[in-house]
Amino acid sequence: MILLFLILVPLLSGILSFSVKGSAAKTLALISSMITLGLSAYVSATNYKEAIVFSCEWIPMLGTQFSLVADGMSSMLCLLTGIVSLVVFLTNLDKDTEAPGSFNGFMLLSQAGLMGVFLATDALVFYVFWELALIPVYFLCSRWGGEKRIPVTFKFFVYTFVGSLMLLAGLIYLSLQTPGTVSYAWADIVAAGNALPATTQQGLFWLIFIAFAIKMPIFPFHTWQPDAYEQSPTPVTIILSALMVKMGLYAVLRWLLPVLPMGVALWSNFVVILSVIGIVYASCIAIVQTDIKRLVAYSSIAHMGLMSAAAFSANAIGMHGIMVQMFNHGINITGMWLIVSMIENRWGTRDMTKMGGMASVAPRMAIALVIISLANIALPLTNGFVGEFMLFNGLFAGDHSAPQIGIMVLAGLGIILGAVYTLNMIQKTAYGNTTEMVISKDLSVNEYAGLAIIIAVILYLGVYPKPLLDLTAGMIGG
Amino acid sequence: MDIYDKLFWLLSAITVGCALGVILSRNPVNSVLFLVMTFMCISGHYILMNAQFLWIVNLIVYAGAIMVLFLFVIMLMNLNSDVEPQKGQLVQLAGVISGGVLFLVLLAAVKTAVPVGIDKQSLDIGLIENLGKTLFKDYVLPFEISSVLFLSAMIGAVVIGKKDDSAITNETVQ
Amino acid sequence: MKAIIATTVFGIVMMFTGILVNNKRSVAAIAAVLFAVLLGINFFDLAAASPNATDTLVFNKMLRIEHYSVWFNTVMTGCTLLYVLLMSKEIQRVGSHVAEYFALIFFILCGLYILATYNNLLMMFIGIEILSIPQYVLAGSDRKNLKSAEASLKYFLMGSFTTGILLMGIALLFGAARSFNVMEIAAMLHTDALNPLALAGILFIMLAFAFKVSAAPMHTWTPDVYDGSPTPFTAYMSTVVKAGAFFAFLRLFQVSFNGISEHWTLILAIITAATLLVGNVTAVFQQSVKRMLAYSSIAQAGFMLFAVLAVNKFAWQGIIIYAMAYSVATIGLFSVLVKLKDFTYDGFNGLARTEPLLAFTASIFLFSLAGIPLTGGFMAKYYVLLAVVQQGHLMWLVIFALLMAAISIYYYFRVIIAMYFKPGTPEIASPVTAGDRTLLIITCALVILLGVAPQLFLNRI
Amino acid sequence: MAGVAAGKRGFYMPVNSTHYLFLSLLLFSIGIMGTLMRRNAIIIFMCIELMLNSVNLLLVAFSKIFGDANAQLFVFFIMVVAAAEVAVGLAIIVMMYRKVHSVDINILNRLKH
Amino acid sequence: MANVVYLVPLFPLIGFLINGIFWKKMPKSLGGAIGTVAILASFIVSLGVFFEVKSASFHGPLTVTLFDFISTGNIHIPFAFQVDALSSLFLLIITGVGTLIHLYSTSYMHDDEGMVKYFAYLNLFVFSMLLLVLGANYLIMFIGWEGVGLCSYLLIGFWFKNRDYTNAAKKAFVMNRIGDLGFLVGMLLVLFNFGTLTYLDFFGKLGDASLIIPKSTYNWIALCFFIGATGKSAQIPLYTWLPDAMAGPTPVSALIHAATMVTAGIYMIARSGALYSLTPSILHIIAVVGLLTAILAATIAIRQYDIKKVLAYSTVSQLGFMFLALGVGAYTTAVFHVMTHAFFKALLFLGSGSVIHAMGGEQDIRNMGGLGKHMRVTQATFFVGCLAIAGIPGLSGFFSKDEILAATFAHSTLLYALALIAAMMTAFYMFRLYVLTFNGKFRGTEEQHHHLHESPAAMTIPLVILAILSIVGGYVGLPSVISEHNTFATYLSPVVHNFSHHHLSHGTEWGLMGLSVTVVIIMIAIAYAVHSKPKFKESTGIAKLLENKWYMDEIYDALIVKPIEGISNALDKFVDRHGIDGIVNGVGKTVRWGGDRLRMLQTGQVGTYIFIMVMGIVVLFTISFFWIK
Repeated sequence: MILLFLILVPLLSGILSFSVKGSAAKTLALISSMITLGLSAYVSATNYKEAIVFSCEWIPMLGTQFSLVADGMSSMLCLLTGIVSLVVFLTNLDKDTEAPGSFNGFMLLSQAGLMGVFLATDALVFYVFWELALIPVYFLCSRWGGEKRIPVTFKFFVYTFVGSLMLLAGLIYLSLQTPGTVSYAWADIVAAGNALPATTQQGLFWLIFIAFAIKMPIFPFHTWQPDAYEQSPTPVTIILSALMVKMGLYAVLRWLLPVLPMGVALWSNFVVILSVIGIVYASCIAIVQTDIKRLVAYSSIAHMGLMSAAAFSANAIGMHGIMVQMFNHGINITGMWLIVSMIENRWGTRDMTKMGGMASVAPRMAIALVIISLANIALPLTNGFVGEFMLFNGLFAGDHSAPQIGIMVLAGLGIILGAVYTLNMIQKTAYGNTTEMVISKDLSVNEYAGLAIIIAVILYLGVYPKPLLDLTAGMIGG
Repeated sequence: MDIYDKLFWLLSAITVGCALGVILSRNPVNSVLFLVMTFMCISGHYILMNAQFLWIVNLIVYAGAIMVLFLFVIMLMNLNSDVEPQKGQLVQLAGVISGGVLFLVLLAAVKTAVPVGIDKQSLDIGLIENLGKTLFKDYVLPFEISSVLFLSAMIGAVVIGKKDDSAITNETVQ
Repeated sequence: MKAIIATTVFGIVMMFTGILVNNKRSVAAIAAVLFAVLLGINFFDLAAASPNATDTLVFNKMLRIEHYSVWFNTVMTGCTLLYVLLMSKEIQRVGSHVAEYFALIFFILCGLYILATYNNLLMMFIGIEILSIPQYVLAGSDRKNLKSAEASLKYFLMGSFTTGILLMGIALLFGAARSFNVMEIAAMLHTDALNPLALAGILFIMLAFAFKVSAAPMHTWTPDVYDGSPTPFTAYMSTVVKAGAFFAFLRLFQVSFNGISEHWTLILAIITAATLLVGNVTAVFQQSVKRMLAYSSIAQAGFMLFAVLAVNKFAWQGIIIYAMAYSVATIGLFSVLVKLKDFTYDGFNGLARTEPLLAFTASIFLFSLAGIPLTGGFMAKYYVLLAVVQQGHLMWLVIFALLMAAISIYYYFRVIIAMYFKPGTPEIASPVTAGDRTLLIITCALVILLGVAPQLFLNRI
Repeated sequence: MAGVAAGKRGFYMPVNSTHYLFLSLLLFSIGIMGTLMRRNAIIIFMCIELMLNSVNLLLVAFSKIFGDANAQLFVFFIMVVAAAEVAVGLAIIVMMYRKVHSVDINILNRLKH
Repeated sequence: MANVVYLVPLFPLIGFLINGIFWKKMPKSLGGAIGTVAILASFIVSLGVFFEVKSASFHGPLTVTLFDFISTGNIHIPFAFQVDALSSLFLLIITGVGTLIHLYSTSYMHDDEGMVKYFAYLNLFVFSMLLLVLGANYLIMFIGWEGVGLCSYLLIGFWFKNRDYTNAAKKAFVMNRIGDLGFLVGMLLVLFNFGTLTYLDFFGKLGDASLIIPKSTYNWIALCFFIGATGKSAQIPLYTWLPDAMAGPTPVSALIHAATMVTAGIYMIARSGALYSLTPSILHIIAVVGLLTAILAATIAIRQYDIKKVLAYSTVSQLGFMFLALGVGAYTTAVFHVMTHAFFKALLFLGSGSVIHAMGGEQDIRNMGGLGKHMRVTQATFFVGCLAIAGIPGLSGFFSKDEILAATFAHSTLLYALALIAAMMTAFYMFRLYVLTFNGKFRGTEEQHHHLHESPAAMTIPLVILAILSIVGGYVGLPSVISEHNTFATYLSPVVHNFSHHHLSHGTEWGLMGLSVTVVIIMIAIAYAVHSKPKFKESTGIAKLLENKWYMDEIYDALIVKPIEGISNALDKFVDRHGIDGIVNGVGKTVRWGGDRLRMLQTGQVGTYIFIMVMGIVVLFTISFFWIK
């Protein structure tokens, strides 16, 4: 039942929020997200050894059940969703959002969708939530976004929608292959997928993979992302980059790798190559960005590239690393976007060449920026390091043939280039002489609180990652 | 080749000739007359096949009533060859070619059709009495339902045909 | 069977009402009541037919009343009732012959009932004609408008042409199968030695149906006729009527040609692909929402063809649920459309601010048409996809269809973009009353209910 | 051929079904050609009637070959429907003529794209 | 005492946290005091640890595990410290020199508004450095390794308003990162092949025949670690960041860029001695790289005019010597040089800081001269430092450097000859620096001249202490010709010992010593002669080349930085926006275009429509009857 509440609380409060005006809507969202965080924390704390299950009838004749399972990975991601949502609503408290009721309503609805995606253990339920998380984001970006919001959001929506439709086709096919009649239960889908011949698995692999690849996004399916991030309002960007892209990775781990082992085995090298190319490619592009949002967007692509590369390297430590890194990257990128939005607010521009001197005028912000950036480039004793170390472990654990070494070198280049663009950003925004600011004030109380949560998590998990590792340890066989 | 064969070929030739006349003659009135001729030839075929009822009906309903209706309408509109617009040569050629190709394709498609056998020979199936019995016994439902069709047609004539005084506009007042 | 008689009688009643009652509103009210009664009668029929009951053959095997057809009739009558309620005011504004319009709608329903239950090609033919002739009339019913007349004439000419095609198909088929009885035909046709006459006949019939359901290459009339016809009748023609044709299509191909599906599946698949392509791609460029909906109806027809392609049990349920979801959403959308003066996309600009309810319900209908989950449209699409995926060998078509569905997002969402994200004040043609709102909410609820709890219907079909 | 046997008892089936099939298809094609070639709505309609008649001919031929009355009844119903169609069709054409004083289908192009 | 070794890094951490959190409100002097006391406390604990390790009762390395850091599958990496001779020695160097430099900084940085922040960074640095040397496995070392890089970055860019300084900071960090990647890869290779990162386990498994690990893997691991070391310890090709790092406050240069951080590479290789002993080819590479660095940096130092740059290149050069020592297998000697170098180089940097302080920020030695008259203590201590680094007998540098030269001679005569040249250059440029700075006439402005003064006690006391250490520091490791009992080597022997097959006779050793002392004294004399009456003119030819550091920065810029920027720009502008996104948008455009074309079919003409239908019928019939079969 508690799992159902995880979805229902944001869903109902989201619907309610549409009819609430002004600051009451903000309070409602905050309270709702606190409750959700509490629930997800409870779920995470209680299911160390045994997964929590919820199930009820939905459309029995289509073989689908409304069943939710919170195992380590799911509850970890729910926890992430909870934290990120709370921080987003917290930092958004003093922002002037047009029609906050609708805004928060959509935000909460997308949160509900995300929870559903992470918890669903029935393929059709999963698909429904997968789409459902997207629609509110579409409205959020289109209504509250930047100048070019409508075409950009539209492209993003259509792009991801194409992917999801492919996914649907794949899932339908799989559901028909299940033993007995049609079934969408995870276990049945896995059994059906495993039983298929290799050629069929390959076809299905591409159908399903493209959906996830677009969502993550993996090079070269990424071009919707920088534009979408650039044009979205910050809270939405956070939802997109911290949570939505995790949907893709989560889906790979849950609905692709176990389901089509032969298809994956045949194509994993290809995907790994794509991913590492993506790392270097996105990092290079990030280096020359002057728009701070685009920079962070490309950095996110690079990070996701590393995660997907590790995901397809089929290695237990790598898998564990991905789960850790999903959480960590979610936290870090949230912090990153928060800072970026504060910078944008204060300087009134996203052009980094027109910024500077934050360390003098807003030192707290600068400190937060530095800490979060360092977590972003995986400096030890920040949470980013633990995950990336394990990811690299996963990548390096294969054979050491020449192509494999090439992959490692490329992935490694990402570390160096990552430092370059991140430090560039710090230098251009925080250092140098003060340039003109629109609002010259350091962090406000709620921003401070939001960033404090982020930084606390960054440092805590950087020094003592054991809780996170333990939570997800059950997910890797043996 | 006996008389029936000869009649068949003769009728067929006239039928096709008249049909071509329908589509080729410039004057609509001629077209109508050619069509009446075509129908009559087809009726001739019906006689050859001993379909007496249809022979009569075809003559009365088609060649008689319907075609006269057409003729009336054409006369009413005062259409003659002078005002009859013609399509461009190219379009007409395209029409002929595509029609011809269609015919060839159909011909090629069904030319291998196995001649269907005959297991019972009833010579008088086409007589009015036999058909009438079947019609009112087995086909009573379609017969009745056809009335709905005519009701619709009647309403249609009312809705469409009734003189309407309001001015014709080109706006979208849908 | 009762429903067929009732709808005929009601049609005649409406004709007399036209003579006796002068007030348009009273006529409309009587019609609404009669439609409600008709729905009741359908339910009565439905109660008699259970999934396990054997089929009833009546009138020298002219009709075969079975479970699916009764369900289909009921659902379509329900949609018609919804349509009449939502569009009543608009129908009254079309012209002076309001009673006749309703009578024609009753007759169309009669044709639809026949098409849902025919067991003989003759009945199918007559049913199609009963379905079509009132449409020719309705298309031309707006006497003030030249476009309406043009639509009517175009529809009529092409429709008659197709009648010729259909009849040639039936004749050729008869030459091979020696029967007009649908079930006997099935027994006469064999995959191994298929008479070319039969194949030619099937192709002709298929193409004729393609015309009726506006599938490529026989779709060309659709945009013009839908665009030119009075909007309320477009709404009906593009939904219930089309669904009726589809059901007849499915029925014939499921019952008669099921055994020889390998001979025609590929052709139908090509038709499906072409329909999806033409419908979706052409809709992208439209400026008028009404015309866009015409193309969208071509595109949706492509999806409904999936049900025909899939020769299995899912197909029956699929076509019913698709017809329902599609009809309800489209009728709803048209009922929003008719409230506006300007049918172009720009006419929708800013609707969300002035009429939030209209905008919201329109969005839900558009979601449904686009196939977003938790709307009826998703379940419908899902169902027909399921049906065809189960066939196994048409995955390429499924993927193609899904890509096309993605394109459909473009033109459906343009309306949403106009309503929600563009500034402007739309001109409202007729005031939105509380009744309208209630009906829209009910329609909307129906769309969502169909998407969230489809088993309420599926369990019974 | 079967026709020879029948001939002794009176009416005789000339040639065979294939001939009627071909004749019917030819008439059908001529009808289609006509619809493609002409601009006059009435002539087009007439060509369509020609198509219907070709079908009738074919059905009667089949009826004769199979000794099956159903086909002839089908023809009867085709005629019934055709009559109804003509009623509506001519009404529409007349309505059109009243509005634009022409029955040229080429001027019907307000609706396009 | 060794059991509570975690106190050593804990104190600086506490200092960092206090200063870091309250940096805005804390009074400057309190911040300085907290920082200094924290390190002093560490130093005291370190002393305790050192003596415990030194005592006979100490058996083998002691591991202090704090908690489980990364634990997944069968990999367990604890957060653990290892106390042994090597780490305890480094503890002493770090905290000892660290305390002095903190003390010095309290005065040096007193006028800077960011002083508390400065001490926070400095404490964080010491904490990281202590983690580096204390870690019981490579991962903990790596944490410190990257941590010191970070602090170095923060401190180089301490005056963040200056773009050049922050550029230098960025350069340092990125260069370090390149090396760090090598370290990381090496670590991953170890983990993959041996399943552990803990030193004791790893070294224990090194010779294990049951593990089927090819020889090449050892080489790769060793090479990767060495790449890490070249980054941190500024060796070719990753040395260019160190001279630029002089942008930071001078005490930082003394602590980080001379005494401690840059020696991390030597520590790491010495720590992994057991591994390197198995990979002679890599050791050879190390020796060559070290020697080349020593020579290259020395040549550049000869023609530099910035007082700190000279010292910086000298540091690079000295680090090269240390790597040379490592390369020839003289691990202990390398560590010995680390220690002596820490003393005299910290001394020299602090001395230069004192000079800069007196000159009001001026760093160009062309504008100095004759400062000895005004700042006696600085002059004297600086002179001691110069003597020590030049290798004058009796001072610490002599013993350590001579040991390196001897070990090199034993290895290869050619290397020895080159090393000797480097040593000669060292003597020359150091005394060039000394003479130009302290002797002769003052060449600066009148205002500067007026301002000249000796630095306060807080600065001079560390100078004096370091000078003393620079003199006596060498006596713990007397060469075998003088004393058979090398205290230093004995102390380190449980962990590190020299790995050399050649033993020199006493006669040879004496000869080598004599030779090196002779040439060094000659070079000093030349330096005095050339620079007592300096004339500065536009340099030409090779001198210009040297003055411009062999144009190394420009070469790197042209070969690496510019191409990457160019490629990135091309990727951004052309590939991403027009290429990939172009394709994506192109699909949309194609659909729209297709829509426009298909729309044209809809002519509104019934004739066309029927024509389309007929063609459709023809096509479908053709497909159905003549194509499928």
